[in-house]
Amino acid sequence: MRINLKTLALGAFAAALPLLLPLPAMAADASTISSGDTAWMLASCALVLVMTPGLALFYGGMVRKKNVLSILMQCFFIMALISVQWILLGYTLSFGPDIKGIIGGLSFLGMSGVPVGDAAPLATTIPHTVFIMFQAMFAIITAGLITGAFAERMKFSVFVIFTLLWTTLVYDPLAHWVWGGGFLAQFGALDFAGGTVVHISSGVSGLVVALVLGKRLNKDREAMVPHNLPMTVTGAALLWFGWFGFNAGSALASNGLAGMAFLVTNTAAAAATLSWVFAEWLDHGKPTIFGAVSGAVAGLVAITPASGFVTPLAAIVIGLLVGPICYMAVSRIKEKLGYDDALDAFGIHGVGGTVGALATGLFATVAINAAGKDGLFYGNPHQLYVQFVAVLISWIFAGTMTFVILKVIGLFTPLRVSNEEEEMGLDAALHGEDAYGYGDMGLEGQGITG
Amino acid sequence: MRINLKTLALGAFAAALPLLLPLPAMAADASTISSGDTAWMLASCALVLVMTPGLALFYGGMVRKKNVLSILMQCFFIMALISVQWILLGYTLSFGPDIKGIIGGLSFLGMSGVPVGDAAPLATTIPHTVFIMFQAMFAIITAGLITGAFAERMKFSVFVIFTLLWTTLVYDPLAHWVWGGGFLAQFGALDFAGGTVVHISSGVSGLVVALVLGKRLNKDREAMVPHNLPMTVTGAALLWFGWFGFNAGSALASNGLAGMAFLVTNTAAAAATLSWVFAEWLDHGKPTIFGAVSGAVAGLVAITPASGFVTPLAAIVIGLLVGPICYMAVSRIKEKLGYDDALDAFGIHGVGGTVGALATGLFATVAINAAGKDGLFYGNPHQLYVQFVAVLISWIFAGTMTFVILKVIGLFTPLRVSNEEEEMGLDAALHGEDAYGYGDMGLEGQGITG
Amino acid sequence: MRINLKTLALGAFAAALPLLLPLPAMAADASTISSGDTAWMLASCALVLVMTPGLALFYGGMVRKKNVLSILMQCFFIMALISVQWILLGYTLSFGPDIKGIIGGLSFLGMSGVPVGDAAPLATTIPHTVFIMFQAMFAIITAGLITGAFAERMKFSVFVIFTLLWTTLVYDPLAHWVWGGGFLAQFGALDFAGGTVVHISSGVSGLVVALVLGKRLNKDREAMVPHNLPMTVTGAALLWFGWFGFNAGSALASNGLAGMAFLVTNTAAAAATLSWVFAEWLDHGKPTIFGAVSGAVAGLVAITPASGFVTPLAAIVIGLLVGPICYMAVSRIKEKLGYDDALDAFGIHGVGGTVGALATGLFATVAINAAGKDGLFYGNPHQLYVQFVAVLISWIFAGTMTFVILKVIGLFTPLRVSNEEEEMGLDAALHGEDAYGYGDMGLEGQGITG
Amino acid sequence: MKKIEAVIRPGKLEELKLALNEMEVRGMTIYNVMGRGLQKDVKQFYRGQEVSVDLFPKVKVEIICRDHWLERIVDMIQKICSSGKIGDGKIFVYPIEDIIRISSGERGDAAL
Amino acid sequence: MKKIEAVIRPGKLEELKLALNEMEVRGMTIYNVMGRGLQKDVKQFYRGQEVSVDLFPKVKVEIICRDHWLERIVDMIQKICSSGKIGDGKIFVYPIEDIIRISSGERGDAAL
Amino acid sequence: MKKIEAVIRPGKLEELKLALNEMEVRGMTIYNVMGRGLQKDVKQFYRGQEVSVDLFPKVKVEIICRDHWLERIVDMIQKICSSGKIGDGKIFVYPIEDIIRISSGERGDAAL
Ligand SMILES: Nc1ncnc2c1ncn2[C@@H]1O[C@H](COP(=O)(O)OP(=O)(O)O)[C@@H](O)[C@H]1O
Ligand SMILES: Nc1ncnc2c1ncn2[C@@H]1O[C@H](COP(=O)(O)OP(=O)(O)O)[C@@H](O)[C@H]1O
Ligand SMILES: Nc1ncnc2c1ncn2[C@@H]1O[C@H](COP(=O)(O)OP(=O)(O)O)[C@@H](O)[C@H]1O
Repeated sequence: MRINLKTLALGAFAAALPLLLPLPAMAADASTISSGDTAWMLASCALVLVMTPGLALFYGGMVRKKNVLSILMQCFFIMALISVQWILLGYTLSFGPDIKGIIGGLSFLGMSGVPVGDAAPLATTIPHTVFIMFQAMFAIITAGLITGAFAERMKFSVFVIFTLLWTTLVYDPLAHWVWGGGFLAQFGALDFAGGTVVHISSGVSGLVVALVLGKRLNKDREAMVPHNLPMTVTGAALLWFGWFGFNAGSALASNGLAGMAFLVTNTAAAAATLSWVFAEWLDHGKPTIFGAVSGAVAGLVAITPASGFVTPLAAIVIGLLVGPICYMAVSRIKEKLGYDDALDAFGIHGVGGTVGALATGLFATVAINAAGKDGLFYGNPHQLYVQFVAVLISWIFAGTMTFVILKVIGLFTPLRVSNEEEEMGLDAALHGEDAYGYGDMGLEGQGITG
Repeated sequence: MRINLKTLALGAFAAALPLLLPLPAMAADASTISSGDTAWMLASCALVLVMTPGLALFYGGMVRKKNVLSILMQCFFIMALISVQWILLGYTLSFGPDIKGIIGGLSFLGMSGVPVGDAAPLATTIPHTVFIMFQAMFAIITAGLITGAFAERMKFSVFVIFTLLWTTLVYDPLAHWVWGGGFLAQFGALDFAGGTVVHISSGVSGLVVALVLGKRLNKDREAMVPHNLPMTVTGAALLWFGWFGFNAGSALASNGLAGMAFLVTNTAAAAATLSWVFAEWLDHGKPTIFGAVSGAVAGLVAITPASGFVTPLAAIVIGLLVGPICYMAVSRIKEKLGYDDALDAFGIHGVGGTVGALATGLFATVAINAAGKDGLFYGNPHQLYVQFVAVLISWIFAGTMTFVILKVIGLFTPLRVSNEEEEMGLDAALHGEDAYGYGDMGLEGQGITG
Repeated sequence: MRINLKTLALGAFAAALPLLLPLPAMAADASTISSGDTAWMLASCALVLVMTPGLALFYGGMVRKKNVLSILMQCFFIMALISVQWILLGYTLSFGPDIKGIIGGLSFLGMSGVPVGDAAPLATTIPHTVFIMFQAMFAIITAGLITGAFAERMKFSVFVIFTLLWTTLVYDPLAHWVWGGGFLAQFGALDFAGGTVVHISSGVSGLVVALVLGKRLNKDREAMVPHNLPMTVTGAALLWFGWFGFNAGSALASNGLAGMAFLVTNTAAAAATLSWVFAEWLDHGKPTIFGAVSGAVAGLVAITPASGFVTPLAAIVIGLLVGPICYMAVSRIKEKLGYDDALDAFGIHGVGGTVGALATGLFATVAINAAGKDGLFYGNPHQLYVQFVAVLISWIFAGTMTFVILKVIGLFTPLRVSNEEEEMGLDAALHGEDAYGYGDMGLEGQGITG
Repeated sequence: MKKIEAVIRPGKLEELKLALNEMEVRGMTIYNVMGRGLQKDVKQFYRGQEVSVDLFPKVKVEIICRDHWLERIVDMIQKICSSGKIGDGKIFVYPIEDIIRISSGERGDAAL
Repeated sequence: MKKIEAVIRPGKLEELKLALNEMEVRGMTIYNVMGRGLQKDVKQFYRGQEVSVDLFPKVKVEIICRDHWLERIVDMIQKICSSGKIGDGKIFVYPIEDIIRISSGERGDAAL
Repeated sequence: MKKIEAVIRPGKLEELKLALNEMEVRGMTIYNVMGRGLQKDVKQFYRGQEVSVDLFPKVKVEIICRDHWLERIVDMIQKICSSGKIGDGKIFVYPIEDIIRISSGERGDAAL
């Protein structure tokens, strides 16, 4: 069966070969390109790329020693898989010429019709190639976020197929709807950097996967605590760092709006860190670093859709709100409902993204972004309604599609590893490797003979 | 008592709420803004931000296993606490309209009067928001540097209050004096990127805290060696990386001066790495990686005030000098005087910053920066005198203020953890967490039951 | 003897002092400088700098616990050593006025004749200082790559001398030939970002060092497995991240070409990750993270010379090819030939660089870069011949020079550590340090008494 | 008094702790070990290089108990930790001559 | 000859080493263990999830000594490592049949 | 039955495993320890602060065997692990009263 799936996967790339024929037309340098805007966007591409390894460390530190490599592998593999999918198919589905508001046309299939010098159709001051890269990084990190929900128990081959299908069938359309001129954009939904497209979609999908897969072995008997919190903190730092490219880069230019997006992003992350830490401090008496980094990420998630539309003080409020809300979600609600969202992909991205998307409907103001809208607090209740609808659609679409995809894959193979493999740990069982030298005993030559 | 302090801290943020009312005026895009300069400054903001996690790893690797999280927590929490303080109060105190050369006025309180499109009053080619962010990162890292001195023994609640007071009462005024048009600027002191404001202030304050707190338990009996040097090296690398934004970003533009600042920064770090390593190699016979990274940081510290004023060859000399000087400070003088500057915040930042500030008075030349001054070696001995005075004032101001702040806090609560807590380790005692799974035994489920 | 070598090394720096006299001429701001291009190049300098610590972690995770610091030390020390060498001598040898196509003249010796405001002779839209920095980072990482071949057994003092001589006698001339207007440039060889100069030169030299030094102790009896794969993955992530500066920065501008270079770089890394993983999956049945990161680096290496000349689809093909080829090289050929290229500097950089340099002769097209050439697939077989010759020359030059340098050093001192030192581990034996607290036992105070 | 040394699968530790708790057996000392025996080797791969692992992570549980407790504890360990598969581990029983409780100086049975 | 196994608080190790040194007792083998006993659980929190820790880091010190040294060493360990609080640890004494010094092949007392 | 505890240099483990394998001795339990004895201190330096290390990493190999195997195993350990230099380690032999194989419940010699 595994072979079978491998063949499937390999097929996907074989499919690319015919595409090798078409060639980009001769370059025609578009005079509209600004070297300053391009410089910031190039830097932003790099910053967003590094978020995925950041996520890998953030998640990797949270799992048990025996599964850390499986986490790193999933995140790293996504960087590879989605980068190629994006070039060949994904980009054009998301940003090709709009077809009935539903999906993009195939004019950029396999990067055909992307001459080197052209400006991006949707951002005329930067090269098309840079816009493609920037968007590719979003598709990558989004797929990565989901992995936190099914950590420590999914088969690798299933993960590969799932990720490929999910990005193609869930992310690409959603990105088109919101950013590619699709119907949600036309409907007036505000999502500056991906509250719905990135965080709600991944968080809700993660919840569905967690429910379909079921709990990890012994989850109820054993406390499964992070095996390496410094690793998690390092990852969170890279996320915070890269998020500046994510949000401020979404201005698609090097200007005041980018500056303001940068400012509110940092502010919301900070406020949420404080509010999460104080919340747990008051709740159980200890301020934790795990809480601090979780709060920071929650704040970054919540400000993402709002980052180009709100004021610094609004960012503080959003941050102060989302911290305790996500803390409750992961410490209380999860317990209650009893699903095993292993690393809280839903608890932080699903919940935080929803908070942010709705908050955008409250705090958005044209004083910050003339191209934006006013929110409820600026006399436009309608925007809150619009945001609500957009959130609802994202929830339903991501949830159902994910469920369907899993069920289909389930027809071919079990989704979970065997109990023996789970007991042994995914690193040794699936990848034939150990993270820290065999059993971390550090015995000379790691107690292994060639 | 702790509750009491928590309430205090919480109060500080409650105080922010009224500020929620004022709203930035309508944006008016300043035609002076350069997208190129803005691009480099946005990148620089991200680079300087990442220095603080870098510092967290740099310091975190140096402590014992049982205290690594307390270090990471302090650095990470500072990112949150000072980011918010800066938005609400700090920025306007430092860079608001000058009041008698002493402090900035409140016109930017809570980011009021910061329209999205405006250029920065003090850097007219970049957006005001970007300037605010850039300066915020400096306030953050400076507070972070001090923590190295009181590592492994300070109460977390005390740390929170201390940091908030220190930044407001020490950093903000000092930044105004030197960069905000305060009296030291008027007096002609040269400090390109923060020799006095950042390094002397934090280093000297660290020394005072170390003296007030006293030594760590068993310091005299046990050697306390780094628990994870690769972590320290990783942190040093992030510091070196981020320091380019710190120094070259201080040109506040993307031009030849930024390029030269970048060049001398890298050169001084390199030269100091070599000189520290060769110094210890000749001294005790072993070239160490711990020495190499310490030398690099010492070099980066020393070049900071000089980075926009000196030539590459001068940078080599500064680097070659500061390495052995700091090596002596941490390996000999500390022993002699017997204070427990745990991670050498004073030994490297206090000493190195002083060396750099004075060296600026020797090597500065208008050939590099027409807006600067000539130093002693270029026929202007007066500049050395000016630098000396600036250093002296920074030492005295930071030292006394820190002492006062600690004594005041001491009236409400003990500054140190109990011996039991110190013995147990701050991670478990204060934060209720373990860095590497319980006791790093990696027992399945980490030997913990829910 | 060691002292003797130290003196030698120290001498090298003493030699610099006379250079302290000459002073850069008065700055004359060149009107050609673009703040946008400069912004991206400043960012690129930082990105390429961070590749070396990335390499340190990448390599450091692969060795045994007792040698990790020796790896970190070598990489970090190179950052220092080569930065200084570059300022004083290296840059002018590589990029000084061409002398008979062989070497650069001494006009930039010790940064003389580099006024702060000048534009770079070879890149008139950015400051000279920025160009110097950018090129310095290349010299650093190249020297770093070699260390993977002689890991875990070379004397540190020998390493210092070897690195200094190798960079001066091998890298500097080669850089001049290809990028400094030397004979290979005149001959028409295409190398956008360093397939020959960086990867072939370091890889082949590494192979020679490995052969001269011989195998590690017990290599045949014990399997020497990575002691910390998450560290290796973190390093690989930093390499991928920094490589954007390496390749896209090699456009020396912030434009469409940089964007395309960025795009193909990411694409090739992704494709090679996939092809390596699928290759091993089919070969031995397990997809590994170690394979994934190795594939990514192989892809980055292969696209380096091609990155400014080929299309995204060509990048996919190059990536799909290089993965399995390098996998075979490290898993089969190395076994067969039996040399101990400890961390596969040759297997990945030598082999991958050769694949990339030749592939450039196949896939290059003026549609991407008008300043480039067409390759075989675009009707110009001659270019493949040119590439082949350039590869051949790089192999022979790097190989012989390295051999000679080692033999000369061998006249003064043994190149390898003693068996006792190797058994004990280089960290304790050469550097007098332990990476994870003594023996990673984490005993309170690490079982050490002052 | 006897010393019981049980080498078990790491995954069984929590269950065993709970079970012994119910018997009021709390005192124990635990550490990670690597074990070798009849359990057959596992293959790992590093850059295609095959390495066969013959040491498996186990947990050693040491319990010092009064003689008449011995059988009950041994039975419980076996009951909890036995999966019937090779690699479950072994229990070793040793004689012990004396025990001192450091905090109080009590000796022998009293020290437990 | 006897084998002394002392389970102590990690913080006491250095002091104990110094004290034994002064008695000319140098030989010892040490490793980290996790201990469980009367010492009461400690609470930890991960994302608000409470976990109660019932295994505490201890250090085990093994000293093989001649019979007539036994009491002196035991007394010293107790003297140094006792804080009077629960969790100080225990000392176990076992019989040992033979010792071989690998480097020289000496056996019995001579091997120490 | 006997229990053999050998404290050896980490670098010798692989060779020892191979040698014992050829004698059909497969069962063993291994862990890292830190050892102290006649081996003389080593100096380390952290920011110029000298620390002298008196604990060296060793590996402890535990083998439970039938009485008549004792000498053969001890000899082999000594043969393989002896370099003649101080620090090679020691072999300790202890009595053992019983063995239970968890998976099958077999006791005594049968459990090996
Ligand atoms: N002769 C022995 N001496 C010491 N430890 C042993 C011995 N035999 C087995 N062990 C330990 O018991 C564990 C399980 O033994 P093994 O033979 O693999 O399975 P089983 O317990 O079913 O016999 C081994 O991993 C090892 O730690
Ligand atoms: N019955 C036992 N068997 C093995 N080890 C024990 C036993 N009882 C206690 N220990 C060890 O001694 C340590 C201290 O025991 P504890 O009961 O917590 O305090 P005290 O030493 O004051 O009695 C424990 O952590 C454990 O490692
Ligand atoms: N009296 C002892 N009790 C326990 N372990 C010991 C004793 N003496 C030595 N050892 C162990 O044996 C190891 C080697 O002993 P050492 O005296 O250093 O060299 P040698 O084996 O040549 O005598 C030590 O590191 C320690 O682990």
